[in-house]
Amino acid sequence: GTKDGEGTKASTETKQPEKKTLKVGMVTGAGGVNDNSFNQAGWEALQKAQNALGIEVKYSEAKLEADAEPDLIRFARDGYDLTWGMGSLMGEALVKAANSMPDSKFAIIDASLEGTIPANISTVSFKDEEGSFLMGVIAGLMTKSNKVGFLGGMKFPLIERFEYGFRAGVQTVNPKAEVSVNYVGAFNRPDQGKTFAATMYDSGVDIIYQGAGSTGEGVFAEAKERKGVWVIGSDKDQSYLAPDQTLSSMVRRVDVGVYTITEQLNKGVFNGGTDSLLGLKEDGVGLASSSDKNVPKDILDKAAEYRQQIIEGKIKVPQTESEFKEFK
Amino acid sequence: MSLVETVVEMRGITKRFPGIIANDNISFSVKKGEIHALLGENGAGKSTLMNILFGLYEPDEGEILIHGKKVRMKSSKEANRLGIGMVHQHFMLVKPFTVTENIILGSEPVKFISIDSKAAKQKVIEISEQYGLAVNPDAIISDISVGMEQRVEILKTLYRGADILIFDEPTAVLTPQEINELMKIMKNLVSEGKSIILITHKLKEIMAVSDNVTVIRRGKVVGTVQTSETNPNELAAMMVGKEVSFEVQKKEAEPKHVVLQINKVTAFNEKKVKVLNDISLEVRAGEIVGIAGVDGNGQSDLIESITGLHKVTSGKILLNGKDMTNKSVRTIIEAGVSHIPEDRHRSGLILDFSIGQNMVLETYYKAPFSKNKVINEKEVSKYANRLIEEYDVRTPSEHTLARSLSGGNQQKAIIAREVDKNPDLLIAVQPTRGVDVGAIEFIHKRLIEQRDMGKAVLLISFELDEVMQLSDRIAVIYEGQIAAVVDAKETTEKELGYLMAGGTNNKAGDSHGIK
Amino acid sequence: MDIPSILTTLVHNAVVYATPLIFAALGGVFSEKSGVTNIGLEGLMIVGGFSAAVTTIFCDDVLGFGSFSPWIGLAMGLLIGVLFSLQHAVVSITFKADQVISGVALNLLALGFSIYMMKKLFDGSSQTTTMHHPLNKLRIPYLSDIPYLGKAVFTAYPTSYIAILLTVLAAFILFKTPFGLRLRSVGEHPKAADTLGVNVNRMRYIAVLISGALAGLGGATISLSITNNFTQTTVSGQGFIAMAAMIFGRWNPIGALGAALFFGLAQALAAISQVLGLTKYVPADLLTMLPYIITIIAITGLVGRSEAPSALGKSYEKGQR
Amino acid sequence: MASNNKPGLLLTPLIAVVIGLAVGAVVMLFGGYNPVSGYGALFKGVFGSSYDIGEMVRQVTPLIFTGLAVAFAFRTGLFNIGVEGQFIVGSFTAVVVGVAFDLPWYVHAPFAFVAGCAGGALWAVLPGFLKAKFHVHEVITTIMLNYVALIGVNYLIRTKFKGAAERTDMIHPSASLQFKPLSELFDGSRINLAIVLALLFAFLFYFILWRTVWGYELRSVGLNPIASRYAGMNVSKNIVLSMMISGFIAGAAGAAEALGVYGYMTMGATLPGYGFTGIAVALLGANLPLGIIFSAVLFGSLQYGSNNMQLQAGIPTEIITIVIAVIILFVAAKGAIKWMMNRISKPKGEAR
Ligand SMILES: Nc1ncnc2c1ncn2[C@@H]1O[C@H](COP(=O)(O)OP(=O)(O)OP(=O)(O)O)[C@@H](O)[C@H]1O
Ligand SMILES: Nc1ncnc2c1ncn2[C@@H]1O[C@H](COP(=O)(O)OP(=O)(O)OP(=O)(O)O)[C@@H](O)[C@H]1O
Ligand SMILES: [Mg+2]
Ligand SMILES: [Mg+2]
Repeated sequence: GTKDGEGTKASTETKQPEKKTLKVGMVTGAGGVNDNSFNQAGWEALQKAQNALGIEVKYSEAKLEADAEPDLIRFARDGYDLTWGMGSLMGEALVKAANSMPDSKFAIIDASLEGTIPANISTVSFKDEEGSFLMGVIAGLMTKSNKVGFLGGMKFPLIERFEYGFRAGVQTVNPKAEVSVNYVGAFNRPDQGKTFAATMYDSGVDIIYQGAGSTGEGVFAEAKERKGVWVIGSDKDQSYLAPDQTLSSMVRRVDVGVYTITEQLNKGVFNGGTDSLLGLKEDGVGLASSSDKNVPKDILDKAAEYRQQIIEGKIKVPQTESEFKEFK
Repeated sequence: MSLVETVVEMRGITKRFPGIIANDNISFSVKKGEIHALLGENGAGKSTLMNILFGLYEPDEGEILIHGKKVRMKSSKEANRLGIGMVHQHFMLVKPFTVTENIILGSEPVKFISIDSKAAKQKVIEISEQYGLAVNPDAIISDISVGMEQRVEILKTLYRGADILIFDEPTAVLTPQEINELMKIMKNLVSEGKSIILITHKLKEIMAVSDNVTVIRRGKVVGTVQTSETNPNELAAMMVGKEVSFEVQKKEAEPKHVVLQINKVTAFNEKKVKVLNDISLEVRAGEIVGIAGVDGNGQSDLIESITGLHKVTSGKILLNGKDMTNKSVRTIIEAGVSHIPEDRHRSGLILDFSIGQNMVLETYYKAPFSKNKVINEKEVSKYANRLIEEYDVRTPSEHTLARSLSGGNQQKAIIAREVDKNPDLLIAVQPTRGVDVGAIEFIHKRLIEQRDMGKAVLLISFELDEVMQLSDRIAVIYEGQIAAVVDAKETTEKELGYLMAGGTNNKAGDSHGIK
Repeated sequence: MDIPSILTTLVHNAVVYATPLIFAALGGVFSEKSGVTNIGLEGLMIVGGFSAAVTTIFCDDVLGFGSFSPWIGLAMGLLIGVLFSLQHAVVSITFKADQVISGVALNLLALGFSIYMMKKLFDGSSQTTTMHHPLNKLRIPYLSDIPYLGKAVFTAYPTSYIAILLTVLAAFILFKTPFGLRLRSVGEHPKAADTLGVNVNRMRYIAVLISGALAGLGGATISLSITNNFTQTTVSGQGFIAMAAMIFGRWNPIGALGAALFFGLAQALAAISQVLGLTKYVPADLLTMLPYIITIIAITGLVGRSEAPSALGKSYEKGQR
Repeated sequence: MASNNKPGLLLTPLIAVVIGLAVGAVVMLFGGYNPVSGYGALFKGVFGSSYDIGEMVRQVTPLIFTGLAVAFAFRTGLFNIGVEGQFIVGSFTAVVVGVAFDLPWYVHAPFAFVAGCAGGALWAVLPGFLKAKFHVHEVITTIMLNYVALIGVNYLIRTKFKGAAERTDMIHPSASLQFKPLSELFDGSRINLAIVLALLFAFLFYFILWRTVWGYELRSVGLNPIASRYAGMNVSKNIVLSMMISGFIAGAAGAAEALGVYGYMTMGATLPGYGFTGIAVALLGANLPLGIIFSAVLFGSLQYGSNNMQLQAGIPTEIITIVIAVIILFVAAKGAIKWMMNRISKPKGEAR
């Protein structure tokens, strides 16, 4: 009997004059809000919003894929104004939750929800290929052996954006350089990541760009034991894993995405039904700030130039194999 | 002073198991240098008593004196220390270990930190020579004969310096030759001043070697008698509580048509050794053909070939004229073959099925036990209860797990199952192994009954007595061939022994084995 | 890459990958030879890896032990492995619980404990920080300078050498010493051992604790030499692969070593075939699958009954038949 | 089944649960959490609303299936660690049928479900066959095949069946196991017809194993293959059959998840984990159908409720993993509870 009434009341209040504190929830994937990575970045943004905007925030960790939907719905039922889902794996659950709780608002990061986005969902996704292109530029210019490598976790569209963006970057600055592309087949096998890295380095690759989750930690471990080889990280600044071997990291500003949308809602604005695609231009992706430690200034300048060209639309970075072929 | 020392004295021993008093106030003593036999039906409590003496069970009441000193036997370690050794009813050998390893286990000679295998082997050879117990110290247990396993068990106790030896049914699995050998060994051991407690169901053995006999029935001592002043009939009566007849009563056989015909069959084992060599044999309706032979001459391979468990490479096996060569086990069973297997635990029963379920192990898929693939429990119960009744299987109910029945009753259950299928050919392998005289009598009667009903019976037993008493004809198997077929009434133990050892008689003097 | 370098890389990587498996599989051999099934290897590796990482980081960052820290970490991995294996011993030996259940519970307990502790210690994080001083590869003087061979086998983590030494030691203990004879007898025929005065349950306790120590070392090896930190995915299934290595190696230390190296080689092969560009002809996924398929083929080729200890999985009760 | 010892049969698990929760409470206290609010949140998380109850059932459903799958193999003397892989293949084949065909629901849903079951069964044939013919230990083959299934299905999804991003297309609604009235009864939760199928499977499990000729043979071969061979049974056939049935049930678990909960299949980064939990569920349930249902409910509800524990009381969900482990331990170690009860009931001096 009571279930309908409450939900309706709770969500009309955003435009009410006497403003209640905004309540924002977040459902993270396995690994939780301290995963040193994706989920953590999102949660930290919410915490920042809590301090800066005086809103109320809470998170819940969906250990299994199946947990996401009830967790999202739980927030909505508890009267949260906005609930974040972290990661594309949660896309379907988010849509279902949004459909069954039409009076609540949801947002998801790292997913564009191909097709029509329900009006109570706002999505944020990244132009990973653009950031990866810059990594390709750095690698292409830094390689001594003219052989660089890409190590992916699993081969699927998201990671392929990393791959082709990177390859486009390398090719643009150093057409002679060869890119060795490899996929471990898992995001959770640092041991195999290490085996792959060792093999790649042995084969003459001197720079590896990793887009392999915790599998990629094996690449850093391997690089640390060698001389004259480099790693490029992803997602966030990973230089702490091997400070002397890390050239750069392709940083995705999950925090920016989460903060921006949360902040907007606090002002009463919610762009439901739309996707915010964050690229270099929006500072959604970019170089880690620690890049100047091991990358010479002239190369960083070069990267900055390309960044500008991409922002201006002079270069359209490929995302898929077919786009990459055309890019050539 | 003049009395011989009493080495073991058990006073008022009581041991209860859930639902049963296995030993009820038993008193029992053994003197130095004697062979003291312990006799009783299956489940009378003999093994339990000895397990208590050996420290495997703790008695609920009573006390034990060894060499006149009261002891508390908390574990076998204690027993070993007190010079008690036990050869168990079911051998306690570690199959993948060598003979030497089995003997030294628990008190290994050590050099630095590793086993001094040279010294160990030396010691084993020494003792084995001293007592005439021939073994190959380097052989792996799983490769040796039962007889040698038995000797290893004895060596284990001697190695530990035991002077009180317990033998729990040591002959149940031995061939006649091995039994004779064991008897000699026992005599030899007592002459060295050791004392022996012997459990056996074979009264002949008791009469042959023991000095005194203690009989137990249902956990209580019936009495102790001097062997020289008793006879098998008296002993049997003491233990069962009624007269037991040892004579197998049977009429003259009236053999009819050939049921089983084995025609020049050759087969190899997994190690590609030829185990059946062009063997031929016939069994007719209305006769019992016994197979005599030293273990390992192809008996089990022959049975396995007949029953479809083992593929043959050439030759033919016919049943009632129909070709059964290399047919599936089920086809052969359905063609009218019943098989009482040698090892009831390994191949005769599903120990964790109820006795009722075991009764339909070969017929569960047929009416009335199942209909449309659904088992009819009622019919199974009804049937099982009838067999339990008819074959005198002592069990609380048909729902009791086969595991908890005594060996003799497990055997009776198998016999009931196989006989009641009303087969044309009944194969009985060691049908009375380890069962008491009462049960033996019962089983023998059933086999004769089958013959008289016109069934063909093929009997394999290592007990020559049994073969000679039951069979109408005896086929002697030697190195995968039938060395001779003799008339059971006319042959002698001596002749059979000669044939079993590879000798030839005039009837079948042509073949193999001489070279 | 020329053939010798390919082989060098293969062997070198195989050894690195195999090392944790060798430890854990050896642990499995001890436990199972004594008759105690141990599917808790995974859990033991998890606690080993976790405690090694935490200890190393603590010794380095807080106590300032520097490059000595991972050795303390290694020791701690061993110790905590023993501690957790005690659970398996008590439950399955003393209380005679089903050994598989106890092992499953051990896996859960280890995972729950490690992550809970990690969250407590690292401020809610489900991963430790990264070690500054993990184990470093050892270059054996002179030998490591031999072309190819030097890199293939004489440049390796100290743990790899320890693993190989322990394999030899384990084989010696199991097959040459009274202790080993008794341990094996207890796994084959506990009652026989009991009648000869061998304390069955005590032997099994020792064996299970040894397996805890070795599997703990295995887990520690992963975090100290491969990942340089610990997360909930550090071990992810290696314990089960180690179990497979133990069975594949027929419950023999040398066999387990061989099987672990075989898995390592298969894994290294999958990597090198991709790097060498085989992906042009075969999908990468298929190459990733390769190690598992090779294993199935190999073990099928090695026909023959498994030589599991006969009393494996059965708890021993005195006076029971 | 054991009816003579009812109180003891129920008492042990009950005490085990109490001990498990007590241990959890102690761990919480040490961690600086309030166990009362923790367990309050847990309870509320499971029974707080009809939605939660429905979701809890949704969580329990695959565990009943995988528990039954593991138990079936155990009952016939085999250890199927391959439920994970069979689950994956089952999900995949069910989704493929759900996507590729467009049929009336009363044909489509059963077809897709059975296709999933068949996929699981098929995936179990190889280990069964290798065990029967070459004596290859099924533990190794099933572990290896788990990874082959994971990688292989990912490959097929990516190359042949890709819908949006890293998953397949949605199945047609006609293949779905979702049933509006049921879902609405539980306030829109994802409870679906799979729970009915799971209970049906539990009944069939009992019926086949204990009432039919096949079950008789399967158990017989599991308990004593040699005697079974002597009795004329085909041991090899039964080993393969047993693995297949186990895989069939595992496939059903995968199909139920795919058709009932998601409606699509995602490329998996790791093994789904239901199979491993299934081992614990089976063993805790004593490999009996009713026991498995109970233990699946216990596992599922604790797991599901733990999410709320974390949300409301901020307690790490790993606590529940520890609680579950302790419960398993004490159920398994029946002797331990007896021992403790003796300790408690007997005066100290007399103990032992
Ligand atoms: N471990 C046990 N648990 C329960 N009951 C037992 C146990 N051991 C023996 N019994 C009971 O004690 C009785 C005596 O058994 P015991 O083994 O001593 O008989 P036995 O005289 O050696 O028989 P057999 O001639 O068949 O060897 C049995 O009937 C059995 O019911
Ligand atoms: N698990 C058990 N539970 C209850 N009683 C048992 C159990 N195992 C054995 N027994 C009892 O112990 C007694 C002796 O067992 P044992 O195996 O020695 O049988 P047995 O009659 O001597 O058979 P065999 O002649 O084949 O050796 C049996 O009578 C049986 O009733
Ligand atoms: Mg006995
Ligand atoms: Mg007996």
